[in-house]
Amino acid sequence: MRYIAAKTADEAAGLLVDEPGLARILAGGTDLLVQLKSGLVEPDLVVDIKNIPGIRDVTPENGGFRIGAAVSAAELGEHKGVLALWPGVVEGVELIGSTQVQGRATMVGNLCNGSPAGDAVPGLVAANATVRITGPGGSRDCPVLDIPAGPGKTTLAKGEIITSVFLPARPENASDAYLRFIPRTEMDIGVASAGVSLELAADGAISAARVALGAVAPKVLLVADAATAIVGSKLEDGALAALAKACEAACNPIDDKRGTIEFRTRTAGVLARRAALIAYQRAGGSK
Amino acid sequence: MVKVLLWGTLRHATDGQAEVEVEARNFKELLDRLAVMYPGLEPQIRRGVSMALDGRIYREAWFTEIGPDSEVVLMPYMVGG
Amino acid sequence: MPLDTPKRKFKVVGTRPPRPDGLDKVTGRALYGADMTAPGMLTGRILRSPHAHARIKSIDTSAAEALAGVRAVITAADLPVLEDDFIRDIQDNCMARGKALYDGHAVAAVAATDAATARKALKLIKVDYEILPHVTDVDAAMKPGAPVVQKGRTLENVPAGMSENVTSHCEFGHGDLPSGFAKADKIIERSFRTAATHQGYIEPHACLASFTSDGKADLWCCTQGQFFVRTLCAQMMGMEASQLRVTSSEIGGGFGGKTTVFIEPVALALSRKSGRPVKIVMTRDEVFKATGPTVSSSMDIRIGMTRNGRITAGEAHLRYSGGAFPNATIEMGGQAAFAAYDLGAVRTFGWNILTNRPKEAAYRAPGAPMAIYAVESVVDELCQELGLDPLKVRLLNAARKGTKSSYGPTFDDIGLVATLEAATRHPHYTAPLGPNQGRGLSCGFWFNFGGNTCVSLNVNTDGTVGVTEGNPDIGGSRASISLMAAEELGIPYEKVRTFVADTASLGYNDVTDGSRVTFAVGLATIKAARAAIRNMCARAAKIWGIDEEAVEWIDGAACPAGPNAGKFPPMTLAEIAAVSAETGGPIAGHHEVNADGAGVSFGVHLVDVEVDPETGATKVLRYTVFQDAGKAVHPDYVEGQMQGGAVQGIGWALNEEYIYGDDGRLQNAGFLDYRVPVASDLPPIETVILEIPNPGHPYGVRGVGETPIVPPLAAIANAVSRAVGVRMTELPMSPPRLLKALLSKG
Amino acid sequence: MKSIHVTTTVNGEPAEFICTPDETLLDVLRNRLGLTGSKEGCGTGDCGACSVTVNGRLVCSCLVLGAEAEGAEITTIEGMASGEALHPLQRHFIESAALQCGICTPGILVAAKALLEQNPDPSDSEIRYWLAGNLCRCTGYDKIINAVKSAAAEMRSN
Repeated sequence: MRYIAAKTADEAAGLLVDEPGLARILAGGTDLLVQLKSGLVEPDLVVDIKNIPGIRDVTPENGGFRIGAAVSAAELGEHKGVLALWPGVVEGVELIGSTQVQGRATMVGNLCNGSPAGDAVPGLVAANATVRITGPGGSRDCPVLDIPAGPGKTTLAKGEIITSVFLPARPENASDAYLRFIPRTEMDIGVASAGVSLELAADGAISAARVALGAVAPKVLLVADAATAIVGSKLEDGALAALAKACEAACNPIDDKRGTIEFRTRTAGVLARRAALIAYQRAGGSK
Repeated sequence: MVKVLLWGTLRHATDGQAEVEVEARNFKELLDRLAVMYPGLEPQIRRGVSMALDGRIYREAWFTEIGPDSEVVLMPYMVGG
Repeated sequence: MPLDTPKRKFKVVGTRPPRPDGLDKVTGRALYGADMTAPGMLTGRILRSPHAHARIKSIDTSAAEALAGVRAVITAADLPVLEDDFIRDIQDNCMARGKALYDGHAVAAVAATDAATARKALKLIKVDYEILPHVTDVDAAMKPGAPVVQKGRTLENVPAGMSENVTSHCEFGHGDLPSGFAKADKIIERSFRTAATHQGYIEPHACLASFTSDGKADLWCCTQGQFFVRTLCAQMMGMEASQLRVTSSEIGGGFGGKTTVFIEPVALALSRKSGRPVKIVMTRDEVFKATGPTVSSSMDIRIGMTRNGRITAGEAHLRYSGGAFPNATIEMGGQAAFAAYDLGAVRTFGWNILTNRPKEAAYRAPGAPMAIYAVESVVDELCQELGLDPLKVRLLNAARKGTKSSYGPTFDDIGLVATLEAATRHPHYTAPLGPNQGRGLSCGFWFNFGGNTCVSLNVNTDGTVGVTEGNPDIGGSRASISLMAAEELGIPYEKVRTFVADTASLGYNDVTDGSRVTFAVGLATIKAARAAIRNMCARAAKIWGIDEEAVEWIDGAACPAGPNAGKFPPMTLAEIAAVSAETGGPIAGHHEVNADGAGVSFGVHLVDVEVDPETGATKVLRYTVFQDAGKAVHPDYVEGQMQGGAVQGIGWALNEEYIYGDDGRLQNAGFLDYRVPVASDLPPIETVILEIPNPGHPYGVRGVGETPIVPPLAAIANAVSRAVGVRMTELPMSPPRLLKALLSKG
Repeated sequence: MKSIHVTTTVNGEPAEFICTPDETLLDVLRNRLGLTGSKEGCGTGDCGACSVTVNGRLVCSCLVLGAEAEGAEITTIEGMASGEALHPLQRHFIESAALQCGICTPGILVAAKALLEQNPDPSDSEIRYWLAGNLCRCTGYDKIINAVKSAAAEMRSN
């Protein structure tokens, strides 16, 4: 195995393209080093992207924020601007691992690890965030939703690296929230999760919504029916029940050591309901 | 004579008796006599038995004296964590 | 005071001084198993079976041996075939012979110049397996026709016609069950299951072995018992015990799991073959796969009660599996199940069953927590059904002095009633509960043991004292032993330092188990101090020119005993020590004993929980532990045992379990999915220490380490069951399991 | 595997080492620099026994490559006391009996120090969540939380 700290994104992309063997990108390393330890992957090349200029910066852009791919969860959590604009995204990222893991783990790493249970991803999908990708063919932007391709897989081509995430501007009276279920209070992989982003009209009714679910299908789901269930409502009991039902209907989980199909399905609906209420309150809605 | 209380599993070796009488002044004599009187007990004695004497558990201690009025209970040899 | 009088008033025992190993442990200087190195050291690694059950047809190590940097490769063929079942099982668990009996069972090992080479070498070992059908569930393994894990291991006490996996049967109790049940107004019969759990010590097993060409060896390792390690390893190496010195490092947790060997014989064999020191450190994955979890269980309980709460009869059928090798844990479960109760009719029937899982190692009060969980759950349900206060019912039926115990002997002074009364008086018991909340309680019990113990106490010429003992310190025992030496000698705690000896420096000591160390090593320390005191009194008598009998020891000094002995100012320990060369040579005391009279221990735990009715998540809101310590020598570390044990029990009740796939492989061999409690899962654990002196110890000390893991399982299960209105009968009560029960309730 | 030469700062002092690309910072600290105070409990970031800070940020050293230490400032448990003088957390851990076997203690102390540097007056709950990545199997955490609180109180009053 070779270790190279790339100085530019283009250099990193070039190294990845040219590597005939197995190559891995190292940002926070909190997934990669676990895989190395277990012998699950034995890469020939590891490209550290943390020294690329700007890749650890958070920059305001068009009323939103561009967040470098190597910004750690702890650094993101300390950024007051992002926290105020997208609290649900930040709370998802802040749920990844322990305080120690927070010091290293990144949103983009969580996304590229390809786990359907990644805590950063549902919030990003609900936020309709995009990523910027540098690769052999130049630079392109892509919605977060389109990056995961199934457990452990992404749609990124060989040599492509994500350099940043863009969280867009949002109107007044809008907010988001993220909840996950784990057996303990910390240190677990989500058994089911939900990210909800809402915009409210002047009368307090929901004018737009995005509902994303994690750990209940091979990839994070964006559940259009769940959004439909609550648009136009003020989260009355009926709307919440319809939201939960739509979420349950969208679930396609597995039985495994962390949870059963039945448990994941039910819990996803419960979490979506609870997350919607939190987002609604954050957006200024009152019940 | 000393009355010795046996645990249930051992009764198959004593014709179903829960309590047997043995001539013994100490733990060693007691075990030796039991093995002679009830050969079916021998495998368990070999694997290990403890003795509770008037409520106090002895895991070994052959020469612990047994009085004629003592309460003697055989127990399996035990270990802790 | 005569030297054999029980002591009940103390000057230093019962205080809370800093522990002697504290500084090294807060600065990172303390040396644990993996911290030892030796010049020329090789790295050892172990190849493990990926199959739950497979015949090993052949092992080809030639490619590994040919790899540059590899200095030795061993398999079971490099170890002797042992006669004795007990030791052969331990050896076979360290290195499979003929068959791999569980996922993770060691099949070969290498020693190489570095870890990367060792890892590479493992991949070059070719093992030809014939995969066999496996069984990992205790009930499935008991069925006729189940895959047989090991043949020919059934004891004479098992009735004919059962599955060969059933290796032993036991029965305990007294009285007539049918007439007992006939007296009951209410009888409840229920079945329970508990999963295997791991001790979960944070330090993986580690050792460093160094064999020299003249057949001598040194072994450094993290263990609960260096002498037992020597006994086992010497036999497995075919060497005399005197030629093997075992030194225990600081130990990063054990809880029973480090009372045996796993990697030590392997490292010794590799060192002998390579001629170089060999270090083996387990990965966490190996710790879960190949070291001892506790038994898993399946149990049927039947208890009858009168409408005013008197238990009339209790019956338990316990089926335990401690993995692929026979063990006797079932016997302790069978004896402990009803120990808290004064019963006229009680019977427990136990079965041990082999499964394709790792060999059980002791875990804190082995065998007791699961049996008592099941019994205490049924008692709680009877209280609910009959509308009775669960504490009052425990008090009404509590074992006390003079009670014929459920396992035979009559109890002497015990503290169960005192702990129950303390719980009754505690504000926790009557605090209000909110919605979805429940309160549970449970009694707990452990036998406690004494055992083989040696202590050597040396009075230094500067007036300080060194105590050498043979039990690794897993919970602060050096502090409590120093306290007892200081108490007896009448000198300040700071003047005493306690050391843990290697196997060459003392006679045999049993392992640190059975909550024995503060009791047995304390007892031997007190006796050793008394021997030193006799010696010091004799020196003072000589100096004063009076009879030895005319000198007594008061507050750290020799004094003339009474006015007739003569008028001399007291001569302190330091003064006597300073002239020891002139008065007859060095002063020391020692004591060797196989200690008995440990004194059983009881505790009561009280817990409040809240269950999220939509997700089945349980939050522990409040937790109080009441326990009889006999005499709390260092109360901080008594509380520490009570708190730590309670939290291990909380983990066992709620989330910890060995999860097997259909392929018989362990699916959660890591701290990510083997979920031990983290700090944020827990409330403060309040402790109430009771002190009912143990008549078997000069200071009244009882072991305290194991009892606290016994009550939490039932206490939490009872609290959860009351919170959700469904009786939970399977551990852990993980959220999916609990939600399923909630949904089935409707 | 070609070795890498790394120049770094450990506990305020310049340090250099050679490591292979796949060695973790924990391996390097323990095996190359002789700093065995950081412990390996799991190697997967699940136990926190190997906690150190890298450029002031609390991390698991088992999840950092040694090569990443180039130019970084690393502090370990060995750098916590100032000469003879223990850090208040170290003192309170001894006084409050906040350790039993002690294997998790170095990691917990490093983590608790990082907490108090950013939050001098944490609540019980904040301490418990901050330390959730540091497993302790002996104590039940109770005395650890108390020791952190009493050390924080002493540090605030100075």
